[in-house]
Amino acid sequence: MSTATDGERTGLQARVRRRAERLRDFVDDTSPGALVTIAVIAASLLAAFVGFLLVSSLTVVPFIVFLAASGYGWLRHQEETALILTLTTTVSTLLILGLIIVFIFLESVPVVQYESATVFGVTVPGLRMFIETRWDAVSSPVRYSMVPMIHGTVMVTIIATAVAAPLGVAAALFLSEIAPAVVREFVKPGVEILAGIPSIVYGFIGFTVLSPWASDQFDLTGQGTYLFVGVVVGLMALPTVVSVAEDALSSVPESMKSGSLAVGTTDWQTMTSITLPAAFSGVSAAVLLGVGRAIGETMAATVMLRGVPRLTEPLVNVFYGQETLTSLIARNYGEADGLQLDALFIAGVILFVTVLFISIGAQYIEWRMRRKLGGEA
Amino acid sequence: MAGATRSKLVEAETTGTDAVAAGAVGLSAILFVLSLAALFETVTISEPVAGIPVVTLIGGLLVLLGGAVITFGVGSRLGYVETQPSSGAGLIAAAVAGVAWFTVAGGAASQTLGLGTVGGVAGGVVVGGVAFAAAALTREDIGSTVPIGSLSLLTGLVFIADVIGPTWIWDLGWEQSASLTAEFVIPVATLFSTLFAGWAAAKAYGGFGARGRRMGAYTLIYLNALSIVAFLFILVAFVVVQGVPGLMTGVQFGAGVGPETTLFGFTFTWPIYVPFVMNGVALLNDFQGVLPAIVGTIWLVIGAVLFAVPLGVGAAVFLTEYAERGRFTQAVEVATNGLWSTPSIVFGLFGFAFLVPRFGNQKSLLAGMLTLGFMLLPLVVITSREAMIAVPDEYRDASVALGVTKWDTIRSVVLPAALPGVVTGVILGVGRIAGETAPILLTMAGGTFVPGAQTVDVIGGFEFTATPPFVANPELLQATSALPYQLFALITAGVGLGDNVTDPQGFRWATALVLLIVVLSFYAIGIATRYYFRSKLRYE
Amino acid sequence: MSETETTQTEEKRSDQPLQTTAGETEEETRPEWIDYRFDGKSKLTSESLDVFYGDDHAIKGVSMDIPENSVTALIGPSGCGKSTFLRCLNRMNDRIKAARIDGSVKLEGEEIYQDGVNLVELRKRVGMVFQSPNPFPKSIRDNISYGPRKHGDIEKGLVAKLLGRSDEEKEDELVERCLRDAALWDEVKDRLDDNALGLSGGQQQRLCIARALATDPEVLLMDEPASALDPIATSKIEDLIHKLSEDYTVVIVTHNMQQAARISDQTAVFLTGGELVEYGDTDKIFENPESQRVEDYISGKFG
Amino acid sequence: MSETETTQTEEKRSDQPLQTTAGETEEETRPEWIDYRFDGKSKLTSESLDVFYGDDHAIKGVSMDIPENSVTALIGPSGCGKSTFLRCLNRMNDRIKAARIDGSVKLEGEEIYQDGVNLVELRKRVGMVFQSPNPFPKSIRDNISYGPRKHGDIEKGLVAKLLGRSDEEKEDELVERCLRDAALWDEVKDRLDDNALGLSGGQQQRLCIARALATDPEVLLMDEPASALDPIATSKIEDLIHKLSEDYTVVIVTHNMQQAARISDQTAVFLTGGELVEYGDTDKIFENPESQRVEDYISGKFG
Amino acid sequence: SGQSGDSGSGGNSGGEGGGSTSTATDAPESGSGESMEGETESSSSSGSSSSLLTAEGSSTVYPISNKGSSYWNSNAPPSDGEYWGSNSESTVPGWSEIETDMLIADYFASQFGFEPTEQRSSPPFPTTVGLSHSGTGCEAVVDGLVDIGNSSGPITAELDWSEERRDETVVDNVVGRDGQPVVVSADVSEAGVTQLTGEQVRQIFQGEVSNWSELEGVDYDQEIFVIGRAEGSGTDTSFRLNMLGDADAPMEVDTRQGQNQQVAQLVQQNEGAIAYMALAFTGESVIPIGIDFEGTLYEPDPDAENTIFDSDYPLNRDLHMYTLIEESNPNGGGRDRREAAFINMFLTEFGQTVFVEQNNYIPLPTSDLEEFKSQLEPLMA
Ligand SMILES: Nc1ncnc2c1ncn2[C@@H]1O[C@H](COP(=O)(O)OP(=O)(O)OP(=O)(O)O)[C@@H](O)[C@H]1O
Ligand SMILES: Nc1ncnc2c1ncn2[C@@H]1O[C@H](COP(=O)(O)OP(=O)(O)OP(=O)(O)O)[C@@H](O)[C@H]1O
Ligand SMILES: [Mg+2]
Ligand SMILES: [Mg+2]
Ligand SMILES: O=P([O-])([O-])[O-]
Repeated sequence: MSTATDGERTGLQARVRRRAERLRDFVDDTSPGALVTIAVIAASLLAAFVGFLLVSSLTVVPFIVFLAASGYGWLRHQEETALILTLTTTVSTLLILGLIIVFIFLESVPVVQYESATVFGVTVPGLRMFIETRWDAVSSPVRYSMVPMIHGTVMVTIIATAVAAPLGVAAALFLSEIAPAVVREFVKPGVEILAGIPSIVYGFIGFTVLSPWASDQFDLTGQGTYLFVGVVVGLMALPTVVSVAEDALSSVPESMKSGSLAVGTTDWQTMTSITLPAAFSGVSAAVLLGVGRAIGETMAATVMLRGVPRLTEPLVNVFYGQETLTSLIARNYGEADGLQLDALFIAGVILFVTVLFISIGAQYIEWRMRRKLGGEA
Repeated sequence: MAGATRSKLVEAETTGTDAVAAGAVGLSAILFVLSLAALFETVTISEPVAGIPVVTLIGGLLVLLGGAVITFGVGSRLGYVETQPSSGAGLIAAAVAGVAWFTVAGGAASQTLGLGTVGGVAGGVVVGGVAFAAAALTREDIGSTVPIGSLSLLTGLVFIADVIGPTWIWDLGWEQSASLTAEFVIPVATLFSTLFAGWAAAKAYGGFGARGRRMGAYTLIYLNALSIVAFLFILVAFVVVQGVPGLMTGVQFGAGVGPETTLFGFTFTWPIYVPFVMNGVALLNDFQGVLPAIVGTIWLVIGAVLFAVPLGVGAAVFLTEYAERGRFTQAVEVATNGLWSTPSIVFGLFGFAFLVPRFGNQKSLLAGMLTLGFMLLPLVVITSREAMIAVPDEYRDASVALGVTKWDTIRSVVLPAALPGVVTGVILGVGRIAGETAPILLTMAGGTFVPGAQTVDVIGGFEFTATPPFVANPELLQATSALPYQLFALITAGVGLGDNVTDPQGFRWATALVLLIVVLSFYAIGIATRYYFRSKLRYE
Repeated sequence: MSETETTQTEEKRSDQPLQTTAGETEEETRPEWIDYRFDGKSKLTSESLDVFYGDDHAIKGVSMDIPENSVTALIGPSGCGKSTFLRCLNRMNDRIKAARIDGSVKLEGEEIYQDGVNLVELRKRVGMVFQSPNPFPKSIRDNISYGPRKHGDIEKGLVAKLLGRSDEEKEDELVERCLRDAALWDEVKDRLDDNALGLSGGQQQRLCIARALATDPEVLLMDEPASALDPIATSKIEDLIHKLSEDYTVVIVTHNMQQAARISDQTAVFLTGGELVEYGDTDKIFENPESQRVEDYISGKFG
Repeated sequence: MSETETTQTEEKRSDQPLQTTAGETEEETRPEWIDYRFDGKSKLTSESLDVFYGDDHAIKGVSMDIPENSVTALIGPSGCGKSTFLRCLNRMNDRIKAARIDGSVKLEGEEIYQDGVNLVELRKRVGMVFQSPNPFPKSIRDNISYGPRKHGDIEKGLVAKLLGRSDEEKEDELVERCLRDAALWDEVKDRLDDNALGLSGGQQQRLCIARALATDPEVLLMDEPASALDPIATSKIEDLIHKLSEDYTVVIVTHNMQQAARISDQTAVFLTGGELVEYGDTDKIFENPESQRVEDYISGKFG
Repeated sequence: SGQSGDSGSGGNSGGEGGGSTSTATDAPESGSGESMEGETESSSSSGSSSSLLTAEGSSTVYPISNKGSSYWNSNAPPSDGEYWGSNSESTVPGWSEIETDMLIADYFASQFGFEPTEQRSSPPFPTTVGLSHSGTGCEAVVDGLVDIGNSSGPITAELDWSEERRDETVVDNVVGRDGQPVVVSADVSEAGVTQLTGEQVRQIFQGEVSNWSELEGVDYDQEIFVIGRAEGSGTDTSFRLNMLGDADAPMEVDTRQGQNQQVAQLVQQNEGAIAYMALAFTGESVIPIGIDFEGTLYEPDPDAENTIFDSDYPLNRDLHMYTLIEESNPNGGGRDRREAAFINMFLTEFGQTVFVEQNNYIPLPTSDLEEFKSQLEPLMA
C-alpha cells in the first residue's frame, strides 16, 4: 500500500491518456459532418442549460437550435447522434442530483450564518441549530433549532423500522423461500400494491381514524402521536423492505440451498443457516432502504402530527408527536419567508444528506454481498 | 458418527398427544382474533358474553392455553410424549422469553408493588434473567414451553383475578398526560401472550427439534404474510366502503344523461353520469366533484412521463451499451440510487427553489410536471437498465456478428427486447408519483375547490405567437389541482365551507377513493403488463 | 427417536427398519422385472419411474436396481435425463416446482415416494454431491460440521459453550476424518477456518464430497463431480470414489465415457428422450453392448 | 458505408477492401513459417496470435493458415481456447472488455488487426454461428432478413412501403434460399411469421446458420454448433456443413472428436494452456498424430 | 340536453341547484353543450384584461371571497332567486339598488366596462381563490403572484411593515369584520366553562396553566388541549396582537393547524380543547365563550349587551383583500379594472349581506361602503 499514491497517479495518467486516445480515435473515425453536428448539439444544449440557469428569456433560442441539430443529426448521422444524445441524458441525470445539492444548500446558507454559535472561542456556523432546542419563528429570541425535528424523525424512524424490518424480512422469506407458487402469485402483487397506496391516503385514515382512536386509548390530551405515525410510516416502508430483501434472498444461488438440503436439513434450517446469512448484506441493505423511506415520508406525518416543534417529555414519550423534518417543510413552506424559509431548506439538507448516505451505504453493502457470493471473499 | 441417531423415514400417524398441541395452536388462533377484535373495539372487554365478562373469558382461555403448552412440554420431558427435542431452545427463543418476562415483572414491580423505576428495572432484570436462563439452559421441550406457557398462564390469572380489570389504568406520569388503559393493555397483552404460546404450541406439535422449529417459525411467517394481505384488503375495503356513497351521489344511467365529449370532431354523450368525477365545484352544481383534480393528475403524469422516459431510457442505453464500466458509470449508479431514495419533499423543495422562479415565479403545472419527472427519472433509469442488462448478450453478439452497427443493434434488438421491462417499470413508477403530494404541494398546488370550468386544458392552451418562443401555453404556467393535493386540502381546509356539499366527510372519502382507484389502476396495469410480457417472453 | 441411541460407526452401520410398520419389506427378493442380476444386496430400486417437467416427459419408465457398496455410473448424451434421474433418488426433484414424478423408488425396500416420508432423514441417508461445487460461504470446518450440527450430533455455539456441552473435539475428529476421506486434508489442514469459497474449484468439489460424507450417508449420489476439474483433480476424485465404494453405495453421473469405464462397476446408458437403454456390468456395456444405439453412442457416432 | 451500393449475390461477391486506404496487401505468398501446406488458396491466416484475458494468457502464439472452401475443425479439451481463437477471426473478441489481442490475422492477405478496419464490413464477410442457438425474438422471416435489411440490401417497413420501395419479393427469395441452404425450409415454410423462439433447439441452430448465410459471408465460423442437439439434428447439421464447404470457408469448433473426424478436412488440436499443438489433414491427425499428447487426448486418456 | 362541467346536472334532485335545469334551457345561446375545452380556451386566449383573476391567502377571508367567487363564476341570471337571494318570497337587502336583468358577473363587470358574455358559468373573466394563510396572501400579492391577497391580519403586522410602506405598496380593501371568538370543545362547555377572563385566556395560551381545574371557578379535572393556528396566519397574528399584546408575543400551544377548518375539526374530535378562530367556523360542538376584559364581558350571543360582534371587542378585526399598487392603473387608486369589478361586488349592500353576514361575519357600516364607491368612480364605465 506504500506505493498506493504512486500507483494511483500513474493509473490516473494512464487513464487520462487512454481517454485522450479514445477521443482521438473517435474523432479520426467520425466523418467531419457528424463531428460538426454533434458539436452543435452539445454546444446548443449547453447554452440552453446556462440560459435556463440564469433565468434568461433567450433560453429558447439555443434550445431550438438543439432540436434542429438533433433532428438533422438523426437523419444524417444517426450513429453519432444517438451516442451524443444518450450521453447527454446520462449527464443530465448526474446534473439533476448536482443541482439538487447546489440549490438546497445555497438556499439554506443565510440561516446557517444566523444560527452560528461560539464554542471555545470558535464561531461555528449553524451550530446553534443543533445545540439549542428552541424553535420559534415569531417571538424573540427567534430561533430555528433542528433538534426537535431531528428527535421526531428519529422517533418515527425507529418505530417504523421496528415495524417494517421484522415483518418485511419475514414476508420476504415467505415470498422467496416458503410460499407455494399459487400463494406467491397473490401475495407478491399484494405487497406491490401496498407500496402504491398514496401516503396521503394513509395520512387521511391516520388523521380521521387512528389518531382519535389512539387519543382515546391512551387518554391523551389532544391527538397526534409518534407511535402511530411510526406505525403508519412503518407500514409504508414495509413494501420497500420486502421487495429489496426478497431480491437479496432469491439471489442466493439455488445450489447453496440444495447443498444444505442434501445433507438432510429442514428448509427452515437452510433458511436460517445458509440463505439468511448469505443474503445478510442484501437484507440489511433492504432494511436500510426502508429506513430511508421512513425518514423521508412526509404526508402521513404532516397530517397526523401536532405541528409544534418541541421535544417531547420525557424524550421517549411516544404518545406525543410534535414534528418531523419532513412535516416541518410541508407544513410551513407556505407562510415561511426569509430566515424561516431558509430553515426549511436546512431541514431539507439534513434529510437529503442522511438519506443519501443511507442509500450509498446500502449500495456498498449490496455490492459487497454480490462480490462475496461471487466467491471473492 | 458415534451418537448419531436415525429417526424414522416414514412418519407415524397423528397421535392423541399431537391433538393436544394442535388444539393449543387452534386456541391461540381464536385468542389472536379475539384480542384484535378487542383492540379495535369490535368486542368490548367489559361486556359479558353468555354471562361471563369478555376479560374473564380471555383470561380463562389464556390459562387453558398456557396450561396446555406447559403440560405438553413437561410431558415430553418425562417421556410421556414422543418428541425429538434439541438440547436447548436456542438464543432467540430465550431472548424472547427474557424480554417478555422482563416487561411483565418490571411493570408489576414498579406499579403493583410500587417499587418505582429502579425497583421495576431490578425486578424485571431478575425475573427476565431467570426466564432467559430457563429457556436457554434446559432441554428444548422444557425451555421453549415452560417460560412462555407460564407467561400466558400468569396473564390469564391476572385477568381472571381482576388485577387488571376493565377499568384499570396506569398513568405514566409523563408531562402531558398519557396513560395505559385496560382497553389497550388487555388486548395487547393477550395478543403477545397468544403469539408466544401459539409459537410454542406449534413447535410442540412439530415434536420440537428441527421439525418443531420449522413448524413454529412457519406458523409465525404464514401469520405475518396473512396479516399483510389482510391489512391491504381491509385498508382498501375501508376506503371503498367509506368512499362509495360520496362517489355515487347523483349517479345516473341511461342514454344522454352524461356530459358531452367531443373527440376528433365526433361528439357523443356519455350514457352514465357520475357527478363526482365529471364536475368541478361550483355554485350551480347539484353535486360537486373533483374533475379538475383528476384532469390535473393526468396531465401531471403525462408531463412527468414525457420528461423522464426519454431521459431515463437514453441514460440507460448509454450506461449499458456505450459506457465502459468504471468511475463514471459507478457515479451515475450512485446518483440514480441516491435520487431514488431522496425524499419526495426534498424534490418539492428543489422544484420550489429551482423551477418555480424560472416559470414565471409562481407555482405551475409545468413545475409540478418537471418535479415529478425528476422523481420518476431514477426509477426509469434503474428499471430500464435492469431490463437492458437482462437482454442476453447473445442477441447483441448475433447482431454484431452479422455486421450490424452498434446503434442499429441497440435499436433493433436491445430496445425491443428490453421494452417489457421498461414499460412495467415506468407504469409502476407512474403509480408512485401519481399519488405523491409533497412535491406538488410546493410546486403546483392551486385552488382548493376548483370549478369545472377551470379544468386545465393543455392541448387547447397552446398559442402561437409571432415573437420567440413562438409557442406559449398559459395553461402550463398556471397552478391547477391534483387528486392527492385535493385530498390534502380537504383534510387541512375541510369541506364544510361550500354550501353545496351536503356530506363533507363523504366528499373527502370519495376523493380518497378516486385517488386510490387512479393509483391502483396504474399498479394493476403495471402488474398485468408484467404477467403478459413474462408469459410472452417465456414462449410456450 | 431421542430414545433410540444407536451408535453408528463406519464398521457397524445401523440397518434398522425404516418404517414403523416394519415387516414384509425385509425379504431379499430381487424384483422379477429386473433384467440385470448382480451378486449382493440391492440398495436402491426404481420401478417404472416417470418424470415430467410440465409437459416435457424427461424420464420414461425407468426401472433399475442398484447394488450395495459398488459404483454405478449413469452415462448418456446431454439432456437425456441423467441428472433428473439421480435427483429422484433422494427426492431433490421436489425442489423443482415444475417437476412431477410417477412410479416408485425404494431405499432398501422402503418406498421413498409415499406420504409421510421424512425428507430430512432420507437425505441424511442418501447424500448428494452436485455437478458444480457449491460450498457454503462459511469456513471449511463449518462446511463439514454443518450437517451433523443441524442434526444435533454436534453441539457448538455460545450456549453450548456456556453449558460446557461444546463438542469441539468430536467436531475436530469428524472434520479431519471426512477431509481425509475426501483426499483434501493435507491441502487444507492449516486453514480450516478460512472461507471455503477461497478454495480452488477442485478443492471445493472435494470439500463438497467431504461435506456429504460428514452426515454419514449410506448412498452417495454424484452428478458429474469432475466435470469442471483439471486432470489431476479428476484423478484424485476418481481414486476417492473408488475407495468410497468399499463403504458406500455410489451412484455417479458422468459425461465422460472413459471415466465411467475407469471407475464404475455397473453402467447404465440413458439415451435422448429419457430412456434407460441398457444397464449392466461396465465391462460388458463397453465391450459388448447389446443395443446398436448404445454401441453408436459409445463409439462416438453422436453425442 | 451508406454511400456504397453494391448488390451482393452469390455469383458476384463484393471483395471490396476492408480498409478505406486499400494498398499493398494483395500479394499471394504463403507465409514461410507455415508447417502445414495444402493445395489451393489460403483464406485466413493467423500469425503468432496471443490473447490475454486480464493476466490470463488464453491463446499462446498461434500461427495457422486456413484454406479456402474447406472445413477446418478446432478440437481440444474444455477451456483450451478454441472459442477464443475462433472469435479472434472476426474480431468478436473486441466485445470482451478484458480481452487483449497481440499478433496478426489476415483475411485474404489483408490484416484485420490494424487501425481503420471497418468491423461491419469484416463481420459481413466473416460470419459466425454461436455455440448455443441465439435467434432474435422475432419472426423466422425477420430473423433471416435482419442482416440484409440493416445493410440496406432489402428495404422493408412502413416508410419503404409508403414509398413503394418495399423489396418483398427479394426478401421472400432470400429467406427461402437461406432456409433451404440450412436444410430448414421444409420444416418451417408454413410458419415463417411465427416467433423463432418457438422452434426446437436444433431448428433454432439451423435458423442461426441460415441467418448467417443471409448476409452472404465468405467465411463461416461455427462454435460447437451441434453441442446441444440430438443425434438426428446433429447429423442434419453435419450434412449441411459438408454442403456449405463447397461455397464457403468453414471453421468449426467441436468438443466431439468423432464429429471432427467425420466432417472436417483439416483439424487443429489445441491443448490446455492455449497452445496449438498439431494442425494438419484430419485423417493424418486422427490416424497418425505426431505428438504423444495429441494421441493421448484423442484416445481419451484425459479431457 | 348535455351539460358542461358545472352547469346544473340533468337531474332535478332538488337541493340548492333545483332550478338549474330550467335556467340552462332558458339560455340556449349559452351553448351549454360546449365542452370544457371550449370554455377554458375562450377564457384564456382573449387578452389579459379578461384573464383569470387570482386571489390567495387567509382562511378567514376565504369563506367570503370563495363564496363571492362561486357566485361570480356561476354568472347566474337574476331570475334565479336561489343565487341572487331575491325572488318572489324574499328579497335581500340591497336588491333594490341593483334591480337588473343581467347575469350576476355580467352585471358587476359591465359596470367597469367589460362585455357581458350572457352565458351561464362563463363570466367576463373567471376568478379563483387559493386557501392558505394571511401571511402567504400578503406576500403573494406583493410579489405579484396573485391579484388579490386575502388577509385577516393587517399587512403591517403580517410582514412587519411600516404604515407608510403599506400605503405606498398596496390598497387595503376591507370587505368585512370578524369578531374573533375563543372556542372550547363541547365537554368543556358542558363542564360549565362559558366565559373566561382575558387574563385566564392569556395564561392558557402562554402555558401558565395546563389543567382546567387550575382556573379559578372551574371544576373540571381535564388537561387543557390548547390549539393554535399556524404562525403567520392572520388569526394567529391578530390573536397575539389583540390578546397577548404584541404580534410577536410568545405562545405555548399543544398543536398548531394550518387552517380554521382544521382547528374546528380538532376541537370537535378532542376533549378539553380551547382554540381561537374566525367566527365563520364556530358550530354546535365548537362553542364560542364569553370573555371578560377588565370588567366588560363580551358574550357570544348577538343579543347581549356587549357582544363579540361589537367593534370595541378587543379581538375584533378587519378582513382585508389587498391589491398591489401598479403604475399601469393610476386611476383606481392602484386597482385595475378586474380587481375593482370583483371587489366592488363585495362592497355593495347585497354583497355584504350574502357574502359577509351569511357567513357569520360582521358587515361594514354603510359609510365605509360609500367611501369605497367614491374611490372607484374613475374606473367605472
Ligand atoms: N428444472 C427444469 N425445468 C424444466 N425442464 C428441465 C429442468 N431440468 C431439466 N429439464 C429438462 O429435462 C431433460 C433432462 O435434463 P437433465 O438435466 O436431467 O439432463 P442431463 O442428462 O443431466 O444432461 P447434462 O448432461 O447436460 O447435465 C432436459 O430436456 C432438460 O431440458
Ligand atoms: N470473457 C472472458 N473473460 C475472462 N476469461 C475468459 C473469458 N472467456 C474465456 N476465458 C478464459 O479463457 C480460456 C479459454 O476459454 P475458451 O472459451 O476459449 O475455451 P474453449 O476451448 O472454447 O472451452 P469450451 O470447450 O469449454 O468452450 C479459459 O481459461 C477461460 O476461462
Ligand atoms: Mg446433468
Ligand atoms: Mg467454447
Ligand atoms: O385568516 P388566516 O387563515 O390567516 O388565519
